[in-house]
Amino acid sequence: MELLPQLLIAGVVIGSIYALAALGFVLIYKSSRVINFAHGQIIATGAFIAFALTQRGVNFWIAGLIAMLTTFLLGMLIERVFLRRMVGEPIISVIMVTIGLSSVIDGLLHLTPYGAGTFSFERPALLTGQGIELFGLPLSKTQIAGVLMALGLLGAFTYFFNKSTLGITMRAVADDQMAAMSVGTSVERVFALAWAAAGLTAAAAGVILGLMSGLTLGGLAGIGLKVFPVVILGGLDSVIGAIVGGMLIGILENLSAGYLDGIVPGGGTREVFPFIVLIIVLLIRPYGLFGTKEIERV
Amino acid sequence: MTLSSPQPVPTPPPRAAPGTDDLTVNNVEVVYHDIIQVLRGVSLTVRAGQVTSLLGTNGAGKTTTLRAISGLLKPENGKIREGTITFGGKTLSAIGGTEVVKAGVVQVPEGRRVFKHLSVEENLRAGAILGRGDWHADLERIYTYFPKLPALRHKQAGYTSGGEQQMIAIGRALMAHPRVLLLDEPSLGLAPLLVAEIFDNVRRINREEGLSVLVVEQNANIALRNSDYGYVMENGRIVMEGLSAQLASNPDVKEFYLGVTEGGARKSFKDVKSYKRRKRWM
Amino acid sequence: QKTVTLPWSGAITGPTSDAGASYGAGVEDYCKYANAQKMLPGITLNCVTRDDQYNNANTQRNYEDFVGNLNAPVFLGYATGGALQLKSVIQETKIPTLTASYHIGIVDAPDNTYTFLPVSSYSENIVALLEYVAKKERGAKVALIVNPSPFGRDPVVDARKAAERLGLKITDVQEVGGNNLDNTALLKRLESQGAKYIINQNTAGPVANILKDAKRLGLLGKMQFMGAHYTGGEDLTKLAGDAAKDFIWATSYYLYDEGNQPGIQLVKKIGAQYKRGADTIRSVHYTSGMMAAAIAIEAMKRAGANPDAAGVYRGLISMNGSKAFNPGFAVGPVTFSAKDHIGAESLRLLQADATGNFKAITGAQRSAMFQLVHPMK
Amino acid sequence: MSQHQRSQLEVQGVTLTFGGLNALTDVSLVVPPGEVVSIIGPNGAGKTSLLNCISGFYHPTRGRITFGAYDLSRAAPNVVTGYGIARAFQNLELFRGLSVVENLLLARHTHLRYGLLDSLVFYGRASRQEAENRAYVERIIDFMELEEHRSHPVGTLAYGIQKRVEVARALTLSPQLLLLDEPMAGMNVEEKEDMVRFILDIQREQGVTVVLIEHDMGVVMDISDRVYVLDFGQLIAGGRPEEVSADPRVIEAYTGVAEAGPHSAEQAVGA
Amino acid sequence: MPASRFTQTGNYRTRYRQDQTIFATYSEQLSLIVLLALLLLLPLILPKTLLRDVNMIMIYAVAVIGLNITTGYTGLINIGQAAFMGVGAYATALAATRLNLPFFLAIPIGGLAGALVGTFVGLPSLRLKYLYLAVATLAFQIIFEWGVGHTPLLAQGGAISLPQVQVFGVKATFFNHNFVWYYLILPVLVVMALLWRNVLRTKHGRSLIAVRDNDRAAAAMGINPGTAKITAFMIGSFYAGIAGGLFAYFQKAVVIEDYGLHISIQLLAMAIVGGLGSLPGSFLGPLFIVALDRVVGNTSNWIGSQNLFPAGVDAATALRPLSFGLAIVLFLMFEPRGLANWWRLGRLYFKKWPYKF
Ligand SMILES: Nc1ncnc2c1ncn2[C@@H]1O[C@H](COP(=O)(O)OP(=O)(O)OP(=O)(O)O)[C@@H](O)[C@H]1O
Ligand SMILES: Nc1ncnc2c1ncn2[C@@H]1O[C@H](COP(=O)(O)OP(=O)(O)OP(=O)(O)O)[C@@H](O)[C@H]1O
Ligand SMILES: CC(C)C[C@H](N)C(=O)O
Ligand SMILES: [Mg+2]
Ligand SMILES: [Mg+2]
Repeated sequence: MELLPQLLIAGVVIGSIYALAALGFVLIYKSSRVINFAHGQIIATGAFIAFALTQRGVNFWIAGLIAMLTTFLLGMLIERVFLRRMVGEPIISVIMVTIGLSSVIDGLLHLTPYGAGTFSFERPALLTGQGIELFGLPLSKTQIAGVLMALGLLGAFTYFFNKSTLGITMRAVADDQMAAMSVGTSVERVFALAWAAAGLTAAAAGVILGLMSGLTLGGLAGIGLKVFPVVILGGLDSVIGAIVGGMLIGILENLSAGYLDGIVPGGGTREVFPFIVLIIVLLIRPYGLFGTKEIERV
Repeated sequence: MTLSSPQPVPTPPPRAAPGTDDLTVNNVEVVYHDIIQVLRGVSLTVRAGQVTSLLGTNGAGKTTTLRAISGLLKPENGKIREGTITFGGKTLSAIGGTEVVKAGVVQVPEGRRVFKHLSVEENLRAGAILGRGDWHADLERIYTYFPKLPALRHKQAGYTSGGEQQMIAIGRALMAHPRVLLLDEPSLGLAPLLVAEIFDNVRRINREEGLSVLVVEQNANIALRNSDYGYVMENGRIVMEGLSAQLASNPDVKEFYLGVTEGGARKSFKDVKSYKRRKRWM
Repeated sequence: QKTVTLPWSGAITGPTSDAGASYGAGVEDYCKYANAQKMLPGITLNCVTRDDQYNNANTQRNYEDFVGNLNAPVFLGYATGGALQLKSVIQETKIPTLTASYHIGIVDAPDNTYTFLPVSSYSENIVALLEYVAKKERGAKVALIVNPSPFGRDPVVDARKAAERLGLKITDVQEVGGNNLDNTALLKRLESQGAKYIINQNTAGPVANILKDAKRLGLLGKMQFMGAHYTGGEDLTKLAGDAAKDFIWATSYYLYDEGNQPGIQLVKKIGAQYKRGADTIRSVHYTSGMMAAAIAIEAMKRAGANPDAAGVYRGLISMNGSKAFNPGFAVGPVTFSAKDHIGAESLRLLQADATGNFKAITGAQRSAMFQLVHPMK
Repeated sequence: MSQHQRSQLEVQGVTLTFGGLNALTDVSLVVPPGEVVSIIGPNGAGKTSLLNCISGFYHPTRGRITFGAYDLSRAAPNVVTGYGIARAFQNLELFRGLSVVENLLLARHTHLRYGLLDSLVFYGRASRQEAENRAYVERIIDFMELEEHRSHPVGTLAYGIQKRVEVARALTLSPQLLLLDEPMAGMNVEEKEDMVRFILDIQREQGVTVVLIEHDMGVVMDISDRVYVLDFGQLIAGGRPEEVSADPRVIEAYTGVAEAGPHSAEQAVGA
Repeated sequence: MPASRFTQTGNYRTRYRQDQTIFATYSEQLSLIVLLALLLLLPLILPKTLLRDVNMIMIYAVAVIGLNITTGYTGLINIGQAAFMGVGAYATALAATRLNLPFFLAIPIGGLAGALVGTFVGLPSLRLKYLYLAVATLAFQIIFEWGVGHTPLLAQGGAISLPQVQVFGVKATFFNHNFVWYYLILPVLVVMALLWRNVLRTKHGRSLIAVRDNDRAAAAMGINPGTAKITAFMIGSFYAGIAGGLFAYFQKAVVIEDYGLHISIQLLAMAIVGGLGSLPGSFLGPLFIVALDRVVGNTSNWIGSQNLFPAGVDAATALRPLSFGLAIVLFLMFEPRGLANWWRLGRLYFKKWPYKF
């Protein structure tokens, strides 16, 4: 019976991509308590920038870096123009702004040649050819690169938030903006930085996704929604939670596709099963697996 | 009660002309939401190296005054409409909160507002201005002032007691190496022993580091005892000022802020002046 | 000179607009071309193509406008959902309707007097693929992968019936929608069931992802992937690249590369005339749009000087026997009758080569089995 | 406001644990009806936690709390409120976006006895009771001298005023037992006098029992019928004010000096 | 009482009961009557296709009032309102086709079904807060769509046609469909709005707002926050269910696409653009979004026909998400209280007219 280990491995692979995509959510949430519905669109933007560059002959890796840099700046710009005014507004309004933004970016991407239709990357030399096989499951080099990239970035950000002064400052801002200002923290700069970092990770996720499944606006942007159960399951403000949540959702999806689908007529249970588990987990742990419990002392 | 009554405002004792290290608030008017005027021409000076206290009734505008100085009005939708605030050659009223902190003026907010989800040590680190100085050394310095804190360094600040939170808040502010510390009701909700301890510490830091302090207090007793100079605020105006000892002997201050009768005896709360109100309770 | 409205409502923008935009362009261009050619003597066509963003309420609104205000004698539709929702209204208003969705339920009872499919249904596509499988390998194991929507689920019932009669074993029916980033689990399970033929009813995107994963897992040689009309074509090769190799596709249309076909020559000519981009002209959806418009206009022509709805209906159901209509876009003639509401039932199976070009592996044929499992009343 | 049958609050051997930390250890005390009972003790001693246990926000790990015939140990906050126990919070738990009037109207919730259907049609019962309660609320506003703030959003009021709204709101519940958690924090002496007067009026004229947490020893000593002292979650003293203030353990843990009559060292002004 | 009750500029009420009235001054009452008369005559003035839009706006308004009840007044973010509409629509369809009930019974059944399911879905709100709850509603939306697709009774998401209705002997046909339904939807909307307006001035309405603002304090007021939240979900999804039932008949058939996630998002956008937690906003939001959609639809048709942009650039497709997104974003940035605030300011202006201040 080698199906189970294979399903688990495949779950981990896709899960680490989810985790990477989720990281951007968490970065923003952790510092500003904003949930970014436009994250999928930023992921798509990053992927298409990289793609457009490779189309013009730029080396794949350089194109990827430039894309990350661009979305870094884009994140900053979005914060500056749209989110900064929303500081102090109710959470639902801020969420809705990001929903609006997702729509705006969608529209803007439709103004490029990449809005409709489907494209795929010219695979760089490093990622072509035979990957490795685990428990009889062949994994492509792209997948392996994706997992490594995801784990690397996630590790770096975990360290950053727990140990660096800037990371602590970012958490402080999320905790109490006014108090953070009172000690001279520029809340604006912290937000801008969070958005920028989220943008950067989004491009990374976008490029990997693009390599794995091709580039369509709908597909890339759709990840923004997919990542939702991931961050909620892991706990919205936890980088570790993003990793674990991503892996769990990836594995759950695969287990349900591997076993449940055979039982349920029509199948397609991978679309709903993670959500059902998510609700059950939330009922037991209302702040997700690793989320910070609100301190409520009356 | 208003103190701006017939009672003549005592002439302030002679003081030297303000130096550049004095924080001066000059005729400041503040409005919230563009319509609610709260400060109506407030002027005061925080002398370099001195502890200055600011007393006043609820809603007089004390917190607002501190916010005006520290640049924290904006998030509350407030504005300085008139007047200037200067310190160390800089016009604080013209710069943002971050710059004010860099200029050396740091506020400890009302109600302490520690970062609840951060550990005590992280709270302190969050106070360090980014990229300035060695936070390790500063941490040790804070721990010498508040020896209770090291034991708590990894505890979540949200679960520490009121007094500990006040120490964390002050310590956090000190991490930025301020030259003027603005304290908003540090005694709020603290047990008597702790109030004394906090003020002892403030006094000590003031002496050892030459730190100027502006403290807003409701506990006029302890504030006047631990300050050099004092102001009394009513309805958005400074209505009285003087050396702390002088203020403490002012009959009005005695009655309304210190709760001492003419004769110097403490009034009992039991026989409070019910006569002042119409009783209409049922 | 009389003006008659030829209206189309479909997804020029929004979901599936990559297909819809080309389809709408085909309708519009052919309609204009008909005007330029004076195909309908004494009649000028008012060519209206309107976006409904794949939203049923918008489709209904457009329908009400076309029929209620513009007096259109025919309605060209697009999506499955919109068409199904409109059935009772179409029946009530007696407006002959042709849609881009080849969902068999559209022409099934009830309320099916005025609904027509231009070409063979998705169900027929699938059944034809099953017949092909049965011929190649008796008793083969087949799995179906369908889109999680009425559009995808539509052929499942007929496919099961046909498989049973053909002696094939359907091991599994799975729903897979967009964003299927990783199909390892699905494919591994199908493999473990021993399914050798995987038939898809979907759009090109999800199919391409499945193919790519199958390639990585080394399953392409072991499994034969196949699909109905909306799974294949250039969209698929663009997405799946070399993983699309050997994919078998069922469709009724001629492809752009078959330049010798009169229909395709017309597509090229009209496309050039109305300055369409290369991608649009190459798209099979552009051809399909033209086909729908051509059928409608032919029906009007047969209705004579006064092409009202009843006339168009009569024109449509007269298309059989020697009077069948053959515009050359599809591989067989369009035949309708009062009972037969499916136009060009002929279809071919095509297979992708290494460069992603689809080459016919069968001639034009009808699925005999389909008529057995889904007799039309 | 009717005089209900008067219930006694009894806390019996209550222990409250937060993941290993004992916020309260075996605390027992009684609050007889009609008295003003103060609870004092250093910060973090567990005073608020005790109040939370009484009002249903926390549930004791061990022990029992009863109010007359009611068992409060496991009751939810809204249920406890229904038993005639009202509470003013230490850290301002107001409806910050609502005006003072609206805040107080909310406190009438349990006194409005009509159903959702009455609400939907808003005729008869609903309409009549709403008008009566509005009148009641206005009387409280009058009594607590909040007229000038009545229609301001409470979030914009100064801290001290908010504290008063907090007490007013608790009062609007027409409780038998009023739990006040540091209602005078952030007030100067004159304002404290006002608050004391409100509290004494409530207690004397309504027969409302008051449990008061307060750090100002002057207030506590002057108005309490009985004082309990908590330290590190343990009850270290209890009794009449003058007994408690003389207790050396209390002096060591809390006040630091003997409360010798009206002239405390705390109150003396050092120059 | 001032001399004129028409131009009352201040509060001259002498009894608390007067404070409860919704339409206090004569001018307000008068304008209400004029408005109602206008609404009753509207179908005679309006072109047919616009009448259809008005009907859609009114149906959405019912759903948006419901969404406001959960999200606006109670603060429970609900990304599944379209699914609740769907529950109502399917229940109505089943009642009408399987039980052969007339529409005036089938639609309330839709409402009740919505309320029932809403109550159940609301249960997690007893434990979950903020975004965690929002995701529970999102999960419901997804499970709903999936579930319908797997239920043969519901045609697996394909169409369930509804019978034609007959009112006072008038049969709704294709040509008078919008006309007939206008007079059916309008009273439903008015009644639903008034009912909620009533609830708002009572303890039930206040307790929802209290829970939104501070649920701990609400508990201290004797309000059971759990009950309040569940009640909010129940009422909110009752409104959604009614809207779904109306929509089912109005669309003549129920298909799953009409109740998808994007509709939930659109309903949220309507609620926010209108002004969260505002009754007038619940009308203005749908009005604005539908109108915007029309304008943009026409513009993008025009752009599409002009060939203004190079091939591959799909400006027509771009326009709609761009304008929809920008409308939401700009509203939130510059008028976070939504159109309702303009409405309020406008009314204030007329109340005080001719005095500027
Ligand atoms: N954000 C705000 N918006 C509107 N008004 C405000 C705001 N903040 C304070 N005010 C008003 O300004 C006045 C002064 O408030 P402030 O907080 O400065 O008083 P304070 O002297 O600090 O009182 P306390 O001793 O109670 O803290 C009050 O009337 C208050 O209502
Ligand atoms: N929800 C909670 N979770 C964990 N610990 C808690 C919680 N609430 C209170 N505590 C802890 O219980 C102890 C008692 O706190 P409590 O607030 O009751 O003290 P207090 O006597 O009211 O102090 P203060 O005078 O500062 O208000 C403290 O150590 C506190 O950290
Ligand atoms: C492009 C289409 C007409 C097919 C589409 N997926 C449908 O609704 O059936
Ligand atoms: Mg203050
Ligand atoms: Mg306390």
